[in-house]
Amino acid sequence: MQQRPIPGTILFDGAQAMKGYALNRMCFSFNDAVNRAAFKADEEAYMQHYALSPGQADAIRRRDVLGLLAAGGNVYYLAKFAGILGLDVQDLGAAQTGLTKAEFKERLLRHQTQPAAAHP
Amino acid sequence: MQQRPIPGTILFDGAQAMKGYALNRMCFSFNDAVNRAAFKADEEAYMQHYALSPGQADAIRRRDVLGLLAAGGNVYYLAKFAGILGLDVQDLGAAQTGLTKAEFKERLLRHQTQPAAAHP
Amino acid sequence: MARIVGGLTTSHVPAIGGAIAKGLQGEPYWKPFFDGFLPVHRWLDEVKPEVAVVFYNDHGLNFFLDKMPTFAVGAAPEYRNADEGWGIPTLPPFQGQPDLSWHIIEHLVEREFDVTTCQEMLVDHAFTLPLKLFWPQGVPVTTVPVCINTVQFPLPSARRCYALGQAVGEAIRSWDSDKRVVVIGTGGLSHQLDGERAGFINKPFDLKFMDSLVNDPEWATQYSIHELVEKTGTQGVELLMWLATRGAVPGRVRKVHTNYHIPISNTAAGMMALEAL
Amino acid sequence: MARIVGGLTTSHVPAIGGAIAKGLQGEPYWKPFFDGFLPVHRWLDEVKPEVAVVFYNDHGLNFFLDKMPTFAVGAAPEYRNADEGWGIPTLPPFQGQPDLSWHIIEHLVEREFDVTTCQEMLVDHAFTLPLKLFWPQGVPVTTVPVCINTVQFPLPSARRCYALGQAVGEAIRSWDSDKRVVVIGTGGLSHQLDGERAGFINKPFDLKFMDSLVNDPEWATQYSIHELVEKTGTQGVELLMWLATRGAVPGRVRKVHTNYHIPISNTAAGMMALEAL
Ligand SMILES: [Fe+3]
Ligand SMILES: [Fe+3]
Repeated sequence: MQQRPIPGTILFDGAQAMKGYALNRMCFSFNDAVNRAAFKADEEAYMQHYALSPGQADAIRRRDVLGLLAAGGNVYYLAKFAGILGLDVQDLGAAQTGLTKAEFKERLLRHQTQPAAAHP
Repeated sequence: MQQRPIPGTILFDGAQAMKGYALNRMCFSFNDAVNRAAFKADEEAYMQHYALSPGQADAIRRRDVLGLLAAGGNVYYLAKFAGILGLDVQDLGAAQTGLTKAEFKERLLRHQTQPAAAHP
Repeated sequence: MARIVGGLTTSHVPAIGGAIAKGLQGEPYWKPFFDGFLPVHRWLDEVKPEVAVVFYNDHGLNFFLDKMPTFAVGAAPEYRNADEGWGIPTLPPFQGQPDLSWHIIEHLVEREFDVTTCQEMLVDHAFTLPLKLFWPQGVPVTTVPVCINTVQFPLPSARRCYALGQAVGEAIRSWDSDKRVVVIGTGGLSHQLDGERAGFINKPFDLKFMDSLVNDPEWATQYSIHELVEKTGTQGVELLMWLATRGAVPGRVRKVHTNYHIPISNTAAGMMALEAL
Repeated sequence: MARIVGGLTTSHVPAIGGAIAKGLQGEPYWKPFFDGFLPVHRWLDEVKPEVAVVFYNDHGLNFFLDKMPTFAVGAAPEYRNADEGWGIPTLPPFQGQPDLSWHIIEHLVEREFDVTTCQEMLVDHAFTLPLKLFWPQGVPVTTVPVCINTVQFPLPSARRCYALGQAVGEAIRSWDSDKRVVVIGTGGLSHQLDGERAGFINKPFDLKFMDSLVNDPEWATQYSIHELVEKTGTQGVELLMWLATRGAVPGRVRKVHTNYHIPISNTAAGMMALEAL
């Protein structure tokens, strides 16, 4: 099913889900504080336990959000990794758009003045 | 949804599923050999851990298959409890029908001569 | 037979949990959001629902990709909240209404919805926070959670979610009980957390969508999931919960109150209270 | 596009695993059962399927009542067998065919089947033993498991399962591949393990049902689940897998071979091989 791509957007479909399984499984484990502590204590051992691919491990090491998405990460599970780093969704937004956090927030605010009547 | 009862048959529906949750959860754990060993080592402690109701615990103690079904047990999970006891499905059949195992097998065999053409 | 008093919909951003825990409801950032709920509190004091059926989407707390259901219905005596990994306070358990759960499950399977039945189910911020927003003084309702997959594509279509809502509504109205039931849908409105398009918001679409729920509830079912992502963002598709809610409250409705505020976190925060007529 | 070569159905009693492990295929008790597969082995040598889509029901290995799906589709690179609690030998993993899995999942959701997607999935005797029965020398096919709930009521209706099969068949035939695919359904025929009615068998119904699958495949969809339990026993409803299989092999079929033998364990053991025309 070919559909026109949405710029700046990766849909988490079967292809992504297959690619990202190990990474997402690791991030799902971060629901548990014990696992978050284990990751922080030894990131490399923890990633090895979940059998991350070299590309996934590298993106984790570099805290590279776009890289993690490209490697099959799903935003709902990656959010738990962001939690470990103490990042909120606006930090993530800034990181992915190349803006500072202040600029990113400013951009969000500008949406307030979108005209209501424009064609949806 | 009232439907005519089927004699000698309890359908594992929502009411049974609610009643039997703790019992079935315990039996589901018996997929794992470590858990089977733990049960065998101390049945009472194991049942307490899974918070069985008094009636469920009693039916387990008495190896009472019909009692376990009445207490919300599901045959697919109870089969794993039967596995611990070394019972096969014909032992269970005999126990539930009040026959000896030989009589139960004999009854199964008699179905060979059911006429094929009878109205289904 | 049970009676549906109306439908409530709201965004469910995790940060709301922090704001409630820290008592920031009156701060300039939060006030326009929390104030939107005040008229709804008054309405709820009048209609006094006793049970809430809640359409929400799990964010990786209860479901993982090893077993990812399209539609999941809770059938537990209580639903526990749990750590989601980022430190918003864990709330005490919410009471279930298992007899209604099973009645809904039986009706849905009869209507050819292939649900996953959950006799144990952890509920995340998408379930818990809206209940705290609608009932800040303490949640007086028992609950039935209905979870719709927005994690992994393919997602169920808008039309399918609306039909799910209709079937849930039929089930509630045929439940042998004299209880008053409110239907709640949580999520949306437009936002996108991931990718270079993060921060995307579409105010014109959101307002049109909110408007449609009052008098033209099937309007959004014209769009494919792909189109909805395009128009509302990867997380904007959570509007499926709003659609299911409106499907469950059939016929004409009275708009009790609506609110729309940009932004809460990265989200265009919307809220609607619709009374069944 | 891929081609469906035909459908295979068989009972899947756990004791078969013990008989295979101990090499009892020639014993008087087992010979009438195992001999039924010999003509099918010859047919499979001719048509050489490369992929098997397997409709089966889980018996409490992979799914518990905390998350019990109506329909679950495997999407894993391999499927592991595991201890089911009663000591039949655990078999080595079976290879998946994830691209077909996802193609089926996408098609099913588009056709409004609300499947649960499983990127990890333990498979029990109902999946493993039929593959060993059809390919005793080693299983040459990759696999896609499709699991139908027979554990907890409400079960999907016979009509719904037949429709599921039809949609799976459409998906296979629109899969962009030149592979030969066989559809397998495991379970039944009439038997009941639980209650005072344990040991129930209905030979006339079984034979009529097997007959119907050749030329009148929708015949059994006239019955409700309740009626099917009445006529075939609490575990006899596993015939839903046979119905789904026949739904996936549309149009006319040629009967390659059938076998029916009472009893294996408590079960009326049936087997059919149908070639797509
Ligand atoms: Fe959300
Ligand atoms: Fe079976």
